[in-house]
Amino acid sequence: MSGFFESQVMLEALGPATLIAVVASSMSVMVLAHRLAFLAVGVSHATLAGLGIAVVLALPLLPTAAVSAVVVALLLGVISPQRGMNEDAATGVLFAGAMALGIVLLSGASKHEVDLFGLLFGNILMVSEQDRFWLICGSVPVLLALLVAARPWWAMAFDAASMRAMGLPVQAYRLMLYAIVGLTVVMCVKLAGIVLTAGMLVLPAASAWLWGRGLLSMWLLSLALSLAGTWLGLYVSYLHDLPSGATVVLLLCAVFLVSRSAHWLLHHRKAGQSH
Amino acid sequence: MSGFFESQVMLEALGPATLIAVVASSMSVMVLAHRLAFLAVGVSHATLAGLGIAVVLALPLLPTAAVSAVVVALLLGVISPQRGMNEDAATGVLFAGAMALGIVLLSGASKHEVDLFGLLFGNILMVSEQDRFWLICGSVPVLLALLVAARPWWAMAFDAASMRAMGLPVQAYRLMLYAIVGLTVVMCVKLAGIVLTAGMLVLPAASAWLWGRGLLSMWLLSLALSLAGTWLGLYVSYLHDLPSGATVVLLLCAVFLVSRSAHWLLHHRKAGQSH
Amino acid sequence: SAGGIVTTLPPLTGLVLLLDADVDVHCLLPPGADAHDFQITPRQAQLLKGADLLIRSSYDDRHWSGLRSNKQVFDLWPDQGHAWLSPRAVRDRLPALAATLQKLSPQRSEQIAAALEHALTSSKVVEAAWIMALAPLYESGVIMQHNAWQTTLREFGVPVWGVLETGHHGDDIGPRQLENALELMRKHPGAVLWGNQRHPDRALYWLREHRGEAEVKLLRFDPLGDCGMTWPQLMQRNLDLLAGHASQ
Amino acid sequence: MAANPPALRLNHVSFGPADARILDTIDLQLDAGHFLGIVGPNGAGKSTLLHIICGLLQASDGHVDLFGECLSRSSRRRLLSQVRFLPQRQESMSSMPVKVRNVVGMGLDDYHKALWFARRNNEQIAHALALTGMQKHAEKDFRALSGGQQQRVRLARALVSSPKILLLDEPAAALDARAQASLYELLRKLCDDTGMSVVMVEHDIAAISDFVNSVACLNRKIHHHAMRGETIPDHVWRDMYGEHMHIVAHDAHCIGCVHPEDKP
Amino acid sequence: MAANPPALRLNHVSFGPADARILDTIDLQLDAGHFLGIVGPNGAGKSTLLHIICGLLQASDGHVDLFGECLSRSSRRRLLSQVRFLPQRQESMSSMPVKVRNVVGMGLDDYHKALWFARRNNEQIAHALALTGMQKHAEKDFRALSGGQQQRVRLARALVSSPKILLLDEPAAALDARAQASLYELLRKLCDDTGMSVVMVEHDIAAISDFVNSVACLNRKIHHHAMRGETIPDHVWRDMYGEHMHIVAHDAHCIGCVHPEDKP
Ligand SMILES: Nc1ncnc2c1ncn2[C@@H]1O[C@H](COP(=O)(O)OP(=O)(O)OP(=O)(O)O)[C@@H](O)[C@H]1O
Ligand SMILES: Nc1ncnc2c1ncn2[C@@H]1O[C@H](COP(=O)(O)OP(=O)(O)OP(=O)(O)O)[C@@H](O)[C@H]1O
Ligand SMILES: [Mg+2]
Ligand SMILES: [Mg+2]
Ligand SMILES: [Zn+2]
Repeated sequence: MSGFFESQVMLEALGPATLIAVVASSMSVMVLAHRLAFLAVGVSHATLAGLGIAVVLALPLLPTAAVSAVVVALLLGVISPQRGMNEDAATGVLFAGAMALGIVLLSGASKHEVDLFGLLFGNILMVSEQDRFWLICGSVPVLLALLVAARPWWAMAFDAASMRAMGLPVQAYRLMLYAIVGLTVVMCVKLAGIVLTAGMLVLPAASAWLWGRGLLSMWLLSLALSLAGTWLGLYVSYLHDLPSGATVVLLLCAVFLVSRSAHWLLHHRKAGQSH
Repeated sequence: MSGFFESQVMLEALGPATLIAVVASSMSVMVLAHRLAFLAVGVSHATLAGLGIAVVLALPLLPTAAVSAVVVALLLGVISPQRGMNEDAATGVLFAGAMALGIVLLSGASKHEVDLFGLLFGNILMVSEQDRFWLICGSVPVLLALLVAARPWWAMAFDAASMRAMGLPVQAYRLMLYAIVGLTVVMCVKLAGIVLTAGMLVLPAASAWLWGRGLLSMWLLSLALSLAGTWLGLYVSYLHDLPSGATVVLLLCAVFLVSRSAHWLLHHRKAGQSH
Repeated sequence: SAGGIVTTLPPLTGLVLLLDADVDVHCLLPPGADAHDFQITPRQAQLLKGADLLIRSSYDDRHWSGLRSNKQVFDLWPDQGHAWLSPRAVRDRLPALAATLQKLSPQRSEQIAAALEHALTSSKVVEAAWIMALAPLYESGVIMQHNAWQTTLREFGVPVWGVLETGHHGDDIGPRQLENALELMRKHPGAVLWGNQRHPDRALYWLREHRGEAEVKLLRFDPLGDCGMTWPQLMQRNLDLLAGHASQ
Repeated sequence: MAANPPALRLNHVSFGPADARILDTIDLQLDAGHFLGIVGPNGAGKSTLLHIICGLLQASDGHVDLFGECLSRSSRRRLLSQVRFLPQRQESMSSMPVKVRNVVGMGLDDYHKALWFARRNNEQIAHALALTGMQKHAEKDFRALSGGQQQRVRLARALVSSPKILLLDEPAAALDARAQASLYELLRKLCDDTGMSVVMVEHDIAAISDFVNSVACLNRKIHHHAMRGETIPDHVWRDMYGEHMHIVAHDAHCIGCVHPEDKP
Repeated sequence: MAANPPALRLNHVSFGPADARILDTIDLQLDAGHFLGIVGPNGAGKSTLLHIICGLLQASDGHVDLFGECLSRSSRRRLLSQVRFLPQRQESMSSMPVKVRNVVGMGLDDYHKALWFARRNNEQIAHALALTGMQKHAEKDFRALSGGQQQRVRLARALVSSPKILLLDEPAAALDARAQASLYELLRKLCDDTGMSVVMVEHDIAAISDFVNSVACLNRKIHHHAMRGETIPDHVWRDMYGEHMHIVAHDAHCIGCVHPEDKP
């Protein structure tokens, strides 16, 4: 393995990357079922606005960004079910607003202390002890929420109106889902950066989508594919000395493509036989 | 007007900004109707991948980015109607893939000539003669396509299956729409940057959405609101010396909020009266 | 890995090489890359982890996250940006750097001490060359987009009429700033537009496009150089750039 | 609370702005085991009424009692867990991969509990599928079913938890002739055997009249409430589908449009 | 080309994999002015058949002729402009603001032309709305209509351009009793007066038998094609809804499941 397992750097990165992969792939099933890919992108970009606010008001940077991401996600949960506005447009509006606000706020401030590119592109290789701690703190509620609400979330994605008619607190579940997605996004941003977060939150379930037959099989499959992609990505990034976050996402893309083509081939062969 | 109309900088920016506002707001109606806000965001980010490819293969930067944006848009048009993949997820996958590819490619290359920040944040104030030329070249096909295909696009957004059953080439119209959105995105990116493009392509129609009663009224209204927002934004940016692109988008956000609240008030008052 | 010295930016490597040509020194920022969108790769992270000494200039690289986990860190300029471009600042910090290097490799202590002497004199030579080369600019002054060279030029007494980017680079420059720059350029018709090669000097190009009748020169320098270039070489390269443009 | 409160009671329920009511002071009572059919022209407010009963819409006036208790924010969850609703059309066809078995399972009360609570209710699910004749499709992907088959699966989902009140909005719309008849029979049987109450919106009064206990003629208000066997007077039909149509057909905000009640 | 080719002709049309046909060698011919009803159990392939006729699905075998010409990629646009299709359900409820009038206008051939070509066809639109009794709602927002009202508007859209072939998939599903009857009457009248041909899928054979020219009993293949007045033999019903249901109900890929045709 050309020294991969001797490399202390990679071994240290393995833990957080695996944790992120587990959390993100678990949530990715919900993200795909509820069509929240754009929400994830919007929320990840909204951390920029949070950063701007933090700089202007001299608040601590990362907590403010995290809180702002969750707040933006909740805001979308509140406004999007309203009549006359589809979620896509609502997310676009918030996305644009948050970015513009972030840029205007940051333009007025001295930005020497802001790790803008660290935020944009993330860095999975330099995780501090503190990051590790926050990561674990973040994944506990996410995984807990998944255990508690995975089935209602799944059922809601299928047919929310019927669930509401059954007396279930659909809106509360939805807000919880959005907040948890926001939290997951913050964790991913810490490691993969704003621009790669969407990949971690979409690709695993997208690869599993065609093969899954239900919630559990989908979940397990996307977990497995995500872990495979992440570990392989780290390895390739070590082998060819490429930026790790982007390589992991590229490998997840490759997994997605392989899964799609395999399905297509199988489907095609079957259809071909029948003629 | 505190020198706004004496300022050479602002007067020069007025023309391109107005052109962009016209083109973007016209397309924004279609973007909202077809739920392409995420596509616009995805395509704008995909220019980064185009840039990466251009740098690695030593191609001219901007044309490659433009072509790659249109290609990505078309790719989404081809893959998204397929079974088992909703558009949101498909866009998320392409978004993630493009970003990861762009970053990996750019990381290995010498980036002397890549204006990454210009691409990310744009600058509406510093438009060269050449930019101006390309802008006009870009808006002609967009406006022409709108004149030709606005009604089929609108009808498709409402009910594509029936249109296909009428024998209309729905898929061709869809690809055309995606390509034109891609082109509009490239134009917006040139002036407003990747991160603000979504605002120009979503906010005008989102503001007009609740008031419109059909294609034409929606179109005219979003045109008017977009022009108002753009001009006011330029003025405010001059007044307070703020980054112009972001200020314009912020003003468009303000227009959106005002429009929403006005609608809500009117609606609420009406509902209130009736009790 | 085998230890050695890791620097964040190429000019810091140049300073180390000036004092100790035999030392094992690696630079994190790859040649040609922009310090602002630096992303560490696995091998670099490994180098950093195993390094005996990290040399940085935290005013310029403080936004690089995760640089803390090292055995020893020597921070050359915690409160001055692009300070290696100023011969005076270099002269001020070279002895401390030499002391650190001596501690790291005591066996070469004497060589380093000798090199320090030599370096200090060569910095004076460089300074003199710059004063000569900058002579035509004392009248006309400069307008720059990024503030890399601001301190240095001020030290040499070259008037800096305007710096377009106040903070970090990548600012979406506000309209007034741009307008002021336009006015400055008209007020100081001979002013040189002072740019950087690894920096999108878009505002400068725009200014040049709006020069009107006036004769305006746009010069682009290289404040970072490449890894392996010693500090005098870096300064000479920029002198060449200045001379090359001047002779055009 | 009375010893035997009615399963459902609507008290002066109105909906819509006061000058253009979609529903106007509806009073209705349903005992356990009662099978109520609702007929009325398009746009009469039938779907709206069902939405109000199951709390998807909030009545502008009046209130809904379920099992003798007022339906409110706090009682909502408890009361509605006994109620199942089959909407006129599914809001958006989701492209999620779900097995038919799991779709039916979503109707169970404890499906929505945390993962470690979930029990297996395979018999219940199989039973519900058998009721609607879909047991053979249990392992299929829901997306691969035809319109009528999907409707039957949704019906099974509504039945799986043996609700006390079942609200059906044109359930037979996509069903074939045979399935329609057996659906009505099934509902009748469940009402008799388990004391379930059913409110069903259906256009074809002839088809349902053999099975229901009563039929309510709704068009903005309840024009008539006929018990089984009773014939509905002609003037009711005229009122509902005839002249009155013009009122319904009017724009709700049109000025100068008089309601028939305002006429002397 | 014959002097008077049939409006529609299906030649050995099959659909689905060879070992699990959804449609099996369907032959069908429809003359101008013919009103064909299709009945069959859920999952019989009725919607699939309509989709094949209007080119939304591609037959696995056989081909479709419209007006004597084969429906192909190149003839598609020309031929289908004379055909209108009303699907079983609208794919996704769009939240776009569209006036009812404009929804109907989308059925016109020249609606989809460039903006500078567009003529005003207000009379045509008003006429189509009047046919389905929705003329009063012309200026309303489509989203504010009830399920049945929306269905009527879509019907008007299908009728507005006076198509030569009309394909209707359970058009009466959401309509009230009165509107159902008048829909069938209207279709009969249009067939007689304008020579339009209609293919309508409907479950309630009793309701349509007075209006149609013929009824086809479909379940994977056409079991019977009865002219008006002719009674459908009992064994056809048994075949369609009875034993045969088990075949349809089977998973298409199940092993060991024999087709009744394979039996001796
Ligand atoms: N998307 C799909 N993928 C796979 N199989 C499908 C799909 N859609 C329908 N089928 C199958 O094709 C068969 C026929 O479906 P179709 O929708 O044509 O039935 P139908 O006659 O219209 O029934 P209904 O009366 O319920 O509308 C069914 O057995 C169904 O399972
Ligand atoms: N979202 C809405 N906004 C405004 N008005 C609405 C909305 N939905 C329904 N309406 C109006 O409320 C009235 C009743 O609608 P409802 O859906 O309850 O009718 P219905 O009796 O179920 O008719 P159908 O038989 O067609 O299903 C209609 O006149 C309709 O125009
Ligand atoms: Mg209804
Ligand atoms: Mg069907
Ligand atoms: Zn800089």
